[in-house]
Amino acid sequence: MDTYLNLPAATDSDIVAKNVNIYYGKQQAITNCSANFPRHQITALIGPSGSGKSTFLRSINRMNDGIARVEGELLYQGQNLLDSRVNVYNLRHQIGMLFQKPMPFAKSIYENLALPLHEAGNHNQADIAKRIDHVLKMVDLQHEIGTDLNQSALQLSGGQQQRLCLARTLLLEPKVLLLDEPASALDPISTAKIETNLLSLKAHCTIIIVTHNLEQASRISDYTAFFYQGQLAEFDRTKKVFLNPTLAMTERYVSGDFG
Amino acid sequence: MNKQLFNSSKEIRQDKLGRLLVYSALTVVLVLACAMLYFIFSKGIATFTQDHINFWDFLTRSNWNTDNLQKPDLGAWALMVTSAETTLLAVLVTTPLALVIAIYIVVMSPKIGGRIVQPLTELLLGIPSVVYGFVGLTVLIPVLRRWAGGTGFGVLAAALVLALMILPTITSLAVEALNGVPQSYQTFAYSLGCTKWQVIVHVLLKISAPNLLVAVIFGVARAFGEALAVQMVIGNTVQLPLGLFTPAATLTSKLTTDMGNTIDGTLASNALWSLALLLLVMSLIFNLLAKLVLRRSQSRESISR
Amino acid sequence: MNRYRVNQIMTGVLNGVTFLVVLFIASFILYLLASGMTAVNWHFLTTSSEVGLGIRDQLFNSLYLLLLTQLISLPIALGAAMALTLYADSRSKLASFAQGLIQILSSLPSIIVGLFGFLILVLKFNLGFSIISGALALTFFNLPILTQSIAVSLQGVPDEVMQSGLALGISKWHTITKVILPEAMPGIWSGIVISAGRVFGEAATLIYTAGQSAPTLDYTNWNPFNPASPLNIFRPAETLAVHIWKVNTESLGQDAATVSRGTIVILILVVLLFNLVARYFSTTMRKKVGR
Amino acid sequence: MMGKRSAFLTGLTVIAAAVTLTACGGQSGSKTATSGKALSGKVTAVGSTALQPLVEQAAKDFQAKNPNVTVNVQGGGSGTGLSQVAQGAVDIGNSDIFAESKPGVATDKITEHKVAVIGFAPVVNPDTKVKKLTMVQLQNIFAGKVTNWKQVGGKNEKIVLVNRATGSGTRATFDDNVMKGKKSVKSQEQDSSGAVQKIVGSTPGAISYLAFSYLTKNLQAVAIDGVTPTTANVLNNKWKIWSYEHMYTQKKANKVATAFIKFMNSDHVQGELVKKLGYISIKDMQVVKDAKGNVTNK
Repeated sequence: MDTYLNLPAATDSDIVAKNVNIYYGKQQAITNCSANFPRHQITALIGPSGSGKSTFLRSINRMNDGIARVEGELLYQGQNLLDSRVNVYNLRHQIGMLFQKPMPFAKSIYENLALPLHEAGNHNQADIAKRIDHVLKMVDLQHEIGTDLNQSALQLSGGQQQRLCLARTLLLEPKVLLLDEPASALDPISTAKIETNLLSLKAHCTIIIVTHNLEQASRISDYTAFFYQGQLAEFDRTKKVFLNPTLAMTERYVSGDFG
Repeated sequence: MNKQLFNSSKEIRQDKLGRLLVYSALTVVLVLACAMLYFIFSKGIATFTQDHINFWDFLTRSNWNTDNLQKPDLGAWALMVTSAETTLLAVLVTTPLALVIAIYIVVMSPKIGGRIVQPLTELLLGIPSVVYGFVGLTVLIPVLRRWAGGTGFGVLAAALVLALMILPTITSLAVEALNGVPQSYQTFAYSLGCTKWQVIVHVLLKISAPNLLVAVIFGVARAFGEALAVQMVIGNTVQLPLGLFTPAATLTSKLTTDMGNTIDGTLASNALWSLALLLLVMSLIFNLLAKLVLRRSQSRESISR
Repeated sequence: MNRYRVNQIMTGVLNGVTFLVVLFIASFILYLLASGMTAVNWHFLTTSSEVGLGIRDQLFNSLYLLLLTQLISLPIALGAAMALTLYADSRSKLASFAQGLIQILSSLPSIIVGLFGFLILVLKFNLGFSIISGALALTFFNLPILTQSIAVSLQGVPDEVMQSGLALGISKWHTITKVILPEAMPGIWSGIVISAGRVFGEAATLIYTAGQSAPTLDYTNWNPFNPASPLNIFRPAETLAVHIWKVNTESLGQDAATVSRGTIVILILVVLLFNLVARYFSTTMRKKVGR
Repeated sequence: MMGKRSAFLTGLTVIAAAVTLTACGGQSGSKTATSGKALSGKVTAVGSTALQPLVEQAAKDFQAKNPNVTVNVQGGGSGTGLSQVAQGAVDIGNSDIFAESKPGVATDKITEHKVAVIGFAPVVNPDTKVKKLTMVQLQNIFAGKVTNWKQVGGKNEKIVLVNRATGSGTRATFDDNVMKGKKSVKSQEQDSSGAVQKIVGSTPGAISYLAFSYLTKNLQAVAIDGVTPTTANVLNNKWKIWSYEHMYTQKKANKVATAFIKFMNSDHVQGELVKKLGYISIKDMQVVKDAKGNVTNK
């Protein structure tokens, strides 16, 4: 299969993939994927269902441990994060991830946000309150939920729940943020809010987002990676991919011929 | 360089502790299960290895005579047939009722169903089997006697007592099975103009059929293993149950009746453990059956998808 | 006949049959209660069977045995259920082997569990006819039931909850204990109480392990090592269910029927209480944590 | 949140504690303190359910006299009692039958003590209108040769046999004293006196046999060959269907067990308890029966 990869410099990238192969049992989900994900930029992973983009994304913070076998090298700030000696928990503190379904814990809003901090060893009440306040502001939830942080997180609307989850991920100040179709279950207004949040987060976060929403990819991302049948087919600046893709296949996908 | 990535942390220690705890708990359960299986197996097999009873005779003959040590006449066939017959009858009586109740709880009136019907059926689970036997003896047997003559003791009495005992088991599993059908399927069927009855028959029952079958199999397993209640009403006679009112004996009732009177290590005792082994093999079969049903339905689903 | 007519008839049949069965169960339980109610009074509950016809000691023994059984089996069942649902790959050989074993164990007739307990605990480990023998034998009986019901409750928590916890860098163990377990708690709790009902009514397992005699207890003595103390785990203990069994099989005298009916009433009332408590707790909890 | 984990850990601790206690308890249970004058220790008696009420009551009085002694009385059946005492698993095995008549019991390891006599009577449902039978008739009924009550002078009604469980003490006594080697016809078997009492009392045409102490108003006890089933007739062997209640100890019984057996033969037990609970005192018997069923005068 033809591929066209216009990769940004590895030195400017937080995550560098080198010949990554991923297998579920005997079945290969990702073949020979190499890519650089530039620092403090948003990279969108697009492609039809089953093209392996989610699998690839999950490998970046080792969520595939015990589920899939990942070969090759995934460098995070120069370190191969696939190294078996890597402490996945420390890794996940630095590389956060948000999933498709809003999944707040069945607890109060406060507990949802305080738990990760407690678990990370932060027991300073004042500091916790400050951080919670800060992240709620970042995701624009504060004026919506008011001051009552003791209400159940499950009572929030779907969009609010997802932004709460985003806030929860941001608490630990990750350097890299992985998002797996974070807005696919949300209404357009909530989606827009999340997108706004992401654009402002770019200042101190490297963001990689899997999305089926091509408009979303074109709206917010700086780079776009097109996955097809387990391979990274095209990687380029978003504008280039959407306006003038190199491969015919990419062209067909972004113009909506298949997907 | 990001040295921190390689540092150990309390999370790693917590995980080690957690894995240790849960796997040791699982080990305890498995060791226990294996110990019991081994125990029953080794004792049950002694009848054939130590006392040289012909295995085939044991399965096919219908007498139970351990007094004559020179030529013991031992056979579990009648016991097995009776166990199967009582269980089958009980399940035949209970399954339709349990299904109706489950449908009522899930579809007709979840509110009354959840608040009254289900708790009431589950209450039956907590009543000890002695009590079922007691009521069977004092209420059911006289009724059967008046109705059909004879003594009243026999297969039918046992089956009816069992039917009541397994009602909660099948009902609650059936409720679970029906609840397992996504609500959206129902909504979709209603939106096509289906009536409630059509939704029940063509959507709910059809989709949950394998799980309902599993519910019945578990009911069968419970009925098969029940001892005290059956023993009180079945009449305890080792013979082939030719009619519904023939006194008979099941594997478990024989086991319960005789166990205290045998000497550990003698043929009479070993033969009873062989019955326990038979019971074990039967529950193994029920189990495999349930698994098979589920697996087949799953593979069919995945093909149709 | 059109389908609307069919629908009308069939829903009528469904409602009717349900009503009849419910009526039957209710009258069965009411019959048990009514026929024994006359035997139940304060005296019946507070005297020892050794001096009068009371069941004070049996009631205490039942509750104490239940408590010990659940204390022993709960942590093990919880751990085993976690191992099966949250640790082992559900398709793996180990998991399906373990599940099969547990399933078989749960369908063993209780008399076999009792005899196993007798030969192993009472004789081999020399624990004698005692509460601890009884509690351990009941644990054998209870473990598979409890493990299965806890496993079902844990499976009810969406997988994504675990994912979210792990992605936040929370250890798997703490994700389980602090997030998944609280969320599964309503289901676990009702599983515990339903299994408690079965344990409470279990007789066959106990006849050969905890024994059938209820020595008079001294309720002022709370030293667990004193033989007369109710807390002593090495004394024999007859429970309510065993008492019913014994009274019905070997008891002398005209009072046997009254005693057994009265005991049945108490037993049913306690089980009923368990069910109500379970329902109350799980609904209030579900309100708090339900998804 | 911490509560959950601590509950879990507490649970584990409890198990550990239970195991530790168990280990200790096992030792203290088997050891019998012999120092000092006061008798102390623990005795476990297992077996016959027919003898259980007597031993339980005696044990209570014995403990009242010896506060440091625990006597633990359990049922389980004569077979259990015999095999466990022969294996040394318990101190005393209660049995309705001679150990010699049970194959598989190591009789050389145990010592027999007779503690009471039980008389058994055939019982029928009163509606059969039968009050007396001959021994041969009784045999024929249980052998299945007589199947209707009118054949033995009763109502025209089918006979419903209720036998006792094979191997039980009561069945052995009945087989030895009534059937005398004849084979019983296949019939319903019950393993407890309570069940037999209920079944015969409520089933028209039913016949079975029960210890004297289980006879009630709704059952008709049957006279045999003109002899009525009474204690007085048992004493001189006019009434043939009776058996000893035995308590077997190990050859080298411990002090407490020996003392308890001695207590069982004391005037308090033989004179008062035995009668109060419906047994017959061993001391009142005018005859002796051996394991083979031969009766001689005392």
